[in-house]
Amino acid sequence: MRIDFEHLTVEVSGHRALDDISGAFASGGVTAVIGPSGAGKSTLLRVLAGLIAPDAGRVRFDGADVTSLRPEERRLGVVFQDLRLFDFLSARDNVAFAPRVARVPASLQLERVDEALRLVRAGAFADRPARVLSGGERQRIAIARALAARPRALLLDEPFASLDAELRRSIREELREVVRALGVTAVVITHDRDDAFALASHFVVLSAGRIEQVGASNELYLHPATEYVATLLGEANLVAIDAREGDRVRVSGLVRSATGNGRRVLIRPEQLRVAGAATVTPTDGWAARVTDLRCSGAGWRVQLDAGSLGPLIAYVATPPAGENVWLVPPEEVHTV
Amino acid sequence: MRIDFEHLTVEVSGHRALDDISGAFASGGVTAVIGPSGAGKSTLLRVLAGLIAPDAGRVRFDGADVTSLRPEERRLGVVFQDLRLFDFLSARDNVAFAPRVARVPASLQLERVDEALRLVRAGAFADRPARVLSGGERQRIAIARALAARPRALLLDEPFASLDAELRRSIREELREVVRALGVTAVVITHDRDDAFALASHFVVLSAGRIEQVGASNELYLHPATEYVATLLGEANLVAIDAREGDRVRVSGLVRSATGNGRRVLIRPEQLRVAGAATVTPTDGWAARVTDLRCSGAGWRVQLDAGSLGPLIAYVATPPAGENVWLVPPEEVHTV
Amino acid sequence: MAGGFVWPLARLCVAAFSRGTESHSGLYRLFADSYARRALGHSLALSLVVALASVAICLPAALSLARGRFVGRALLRGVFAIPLALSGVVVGFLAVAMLGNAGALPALLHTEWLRGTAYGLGGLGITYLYFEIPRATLTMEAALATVEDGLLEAARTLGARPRQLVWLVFWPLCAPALRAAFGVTFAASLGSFGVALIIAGRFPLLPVELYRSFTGTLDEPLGAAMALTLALLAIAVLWVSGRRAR
Amino acid sequence: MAGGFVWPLARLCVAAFSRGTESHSGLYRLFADSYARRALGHSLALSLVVALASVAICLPAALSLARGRFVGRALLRGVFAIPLALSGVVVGFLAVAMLGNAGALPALLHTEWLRGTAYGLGGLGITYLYFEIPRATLTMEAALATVEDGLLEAARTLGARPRQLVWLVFWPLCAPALRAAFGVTFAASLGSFGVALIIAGRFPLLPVELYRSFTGTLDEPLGAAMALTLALLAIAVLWVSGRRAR
Repeated sequence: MRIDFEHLTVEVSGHRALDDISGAFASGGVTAVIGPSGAGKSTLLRVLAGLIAPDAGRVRFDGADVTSLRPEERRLGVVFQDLRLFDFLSARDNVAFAPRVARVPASLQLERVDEALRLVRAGAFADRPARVLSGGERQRIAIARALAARPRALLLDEPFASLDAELRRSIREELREVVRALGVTAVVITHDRDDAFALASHFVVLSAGRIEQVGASNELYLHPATEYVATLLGEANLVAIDAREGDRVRVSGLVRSATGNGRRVLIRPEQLRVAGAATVTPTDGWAARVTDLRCSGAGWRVQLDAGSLGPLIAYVATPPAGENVWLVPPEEVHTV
Repeated sequence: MRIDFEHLTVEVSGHRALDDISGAFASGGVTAVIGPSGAGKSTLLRVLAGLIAPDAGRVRFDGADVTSLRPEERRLGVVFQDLRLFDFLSARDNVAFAPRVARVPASLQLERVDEALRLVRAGAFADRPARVLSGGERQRIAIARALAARPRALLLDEPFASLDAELRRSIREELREVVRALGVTAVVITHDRDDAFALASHFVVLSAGRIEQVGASNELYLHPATEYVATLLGEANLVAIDAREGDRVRVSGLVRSATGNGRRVLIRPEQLRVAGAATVTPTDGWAARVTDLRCSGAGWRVQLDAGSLGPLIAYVATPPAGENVWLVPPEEVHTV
Repeated sequence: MAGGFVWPLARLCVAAFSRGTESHSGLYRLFADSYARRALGHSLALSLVVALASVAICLPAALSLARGRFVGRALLRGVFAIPLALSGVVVGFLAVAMLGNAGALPALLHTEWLRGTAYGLGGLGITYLYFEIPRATLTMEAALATVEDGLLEAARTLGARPRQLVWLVFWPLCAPALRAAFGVTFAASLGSFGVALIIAGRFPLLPVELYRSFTGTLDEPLGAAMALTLALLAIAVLWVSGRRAR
Repeated sequence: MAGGFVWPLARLCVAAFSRGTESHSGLYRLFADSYARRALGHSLALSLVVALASVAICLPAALSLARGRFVGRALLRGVFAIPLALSGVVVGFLAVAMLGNAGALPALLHTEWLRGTAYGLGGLGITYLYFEIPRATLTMEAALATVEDGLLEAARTLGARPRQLVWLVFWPLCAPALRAAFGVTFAASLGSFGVALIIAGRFPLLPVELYRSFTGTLDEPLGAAMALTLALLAIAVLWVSGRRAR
């Protein structure tokens, strides 16, 4: 199901939590809504779910205006940040809640509940009371409960906020598989870029109630519209441009073709090639000195001092041999 | 200060939380003790801090036996997982606790407290009651409180467990800087490899109360002794060896020099070069098909199907052009 | 040490089953004698009515105290705490002053029918409510803290219609609170002595009869039986309601 | 609605300042009349001693209940809850049965000096302790849940010696609990009527004198003054101790 929102405005005690924003979530796609706390992410989710009526604007599901529809009529699956399990029920009865209130026939109920439990691998603890489950188990049951509603779209609000790093990684991958397998439209609210990249192919970046940028995750990663988006989505080397001629820029002696109209070049750490002193001639790269080198658990993270360019970061697969290196930026760079 | 522990054994209700382990934490170094929950990490920390008396074994600080010293006599700075701030005091008085009980003269107290607050950038909220602080502020105060004791070593037990991903990253970097600037011996207990790599240069891997492997972080990352360590420290492609001749192994048609004596080759995702179909001849690489490609926020994560080798993962700086690619493993590989 | 707290009760049991100078045990006579039985019945009926009324009346008050965000919430809570701080005998005094023959309430409202209600079952009920409503409200409020709007929202997103919300979510969440409030209120009413002694002139109530068994008849086995009955009923009700007294 | 709960108290104030048929207000006479003043003094002294004793005795019990991990903890808590469920008149009955002229305790211990203590200040104190110790223990236990071993450990790693632990960490953590327990115990003792009426034969106590002002002297202003004093003292003590009554 495609979700459109048009000119949404929500005021909370005089402050505009959402400020006339419009956009869409593609049918069958997974979109992450990213931004810092207070950007309006949760407000957007609550408007989509019908839990807040917007002060202005419309929400459409597959083109149909649902702005005045109550939450129970929207057929969405919502996974809340605080999970909101019914602690007085068993895990299974939590999952069965939606089929039950929808008065699905008992045998079909059983089938749907079992399917949802199987999808999140929650069979083993399904018959325990919800209140005794561990953090990871509660997370799984919250997802299963939303899935058992056979929702037209999934809305997830910081779904892993309460999990530790290891569990977060594994449940995130599981959720990714489930959502792809079901082909359900999903919107993930998060302030964590790892969550966003791991789950979603499209991003909506919110900031102070307004949309900062929208697009495919790799597009936003490599071609952010603003410095804010550039640093939000990953470590960023931002280097001042010396001169610009058309679509070519000169940075500290090197000329590169450039996209964007900014005054600073964005070079992602993995785009910066680190070469030994012998392999590059001075016109191909910048001289730099390694100031810190550490194994990052996904290659090496090199901290460099490149003189007037300032400190730079590079990610490399093998650590550089000496202290003095050449840095080679990519052929095409993006400016912000 | 150098910390040695020798033949430590701790039994908790019949179960060996620590099972005759020995090792050392180098003076001025930052060491991470990594392992899953229940591996004995916290027990080790509590023994070092003097909060548990070991059933057998000794602890030495700079060679001196401190096994029977009480916690208050060990002069360590401990940051607990649950922080354990004194909520009935102000943030500043929390930090002043150690100088106060040590009966440091008032003017010197003030100086040490201010210095500790400055190190963790906590000046702005130092005079608020501890109970009203946010998660990140509490974390900073807990670190400052430990630093103000002028400890001979810092022990940190999952120090960022209660922080969200973004805050975790920034406080982690700050802590790294503080610890390096002070040159204090530090031991970080964690189950999260990102924390471990970000903070520590040496790792002690614990598993079920025993030491699995010890060494520099990059050494353990590239040359793990066991499959367990290999997967604990990062994503790992593990490929079965076809044949071994001396220190050379053959894997699916390619011959590589190999370290380790295992039956499987470990190739880290960033070690696997992904080349377009035209650039490599069949004897240089393995043919593979891209099954999933996503921007990871630090380059691209490529999921590959390499036929009989099974599914593989590669991290690359630029995404491969087509679906069919060649995979080139590094010249030297490690086996586990 | 704990034994010291239980032993008197054991003694009470023995005394209640003893015959003293009579031909039957105190416990037997409590249930056989129509006057004593009436006192027990009155006490039970009064406690039941007061507890049910308190719970019913205080549910909205407790909900708004627990979940509302209004000015003066702390003040309201403070006001509700006042009657609980008062000794039963003070409340009894207030009851007579307000509802007695020269009471202020009948005078204020210019009604004759309230006059002297203090001495009847109705006045007793109203007086009990004066401190049982706050007690029930504050007890319930603490338990209602678990009724989060979030759970109701979650249920709505899962498709629950208003009536389903009430029965499938709100009720299961409130039930322990209601039970606790009922238990505390019932036990307190049952044992209430100060008010009963001052007001209950026209009909027997168990705590008052127990008191009279000392000062008047000196019938220890019957007194023990009444004391035991009061004690066991209060303990049982609190036990079942999952709430301990304070 | 809240007004309905405060209005009777306002009426009480007016009545306490009125003169009735006497030449002075009830409040003036309460403090001028040596008998009434003695009743007030007795009540205050008894409540103070009982509250202090309860708090002192129950601190170790509450600590072990709140933080201990021993078998029978739930049982012990249950036993402690029993006296709180009992009506004052039942406890009074128990006191006479145990400590009266034919009491079980003197008989058991073969001592003469305990015999009849039920009717003296000592017996009254012991009886009050019977339900105030559990009350103080359970009140304190709830508040002591915040005294974590973790904080003591943290303080030790920061170099705190045992005495510093007690004064800098343990005491600040316990103080609110001790204050709460004191307040609840003091207020409850002050207003306790059932036990006082049954036992306090030989000396005046304020709740009993208040009762007698109805049944005997019919001196409404003095009664109102006593009721007001009891009410305000209880409210004030609970307020200061930061604890509301249940």
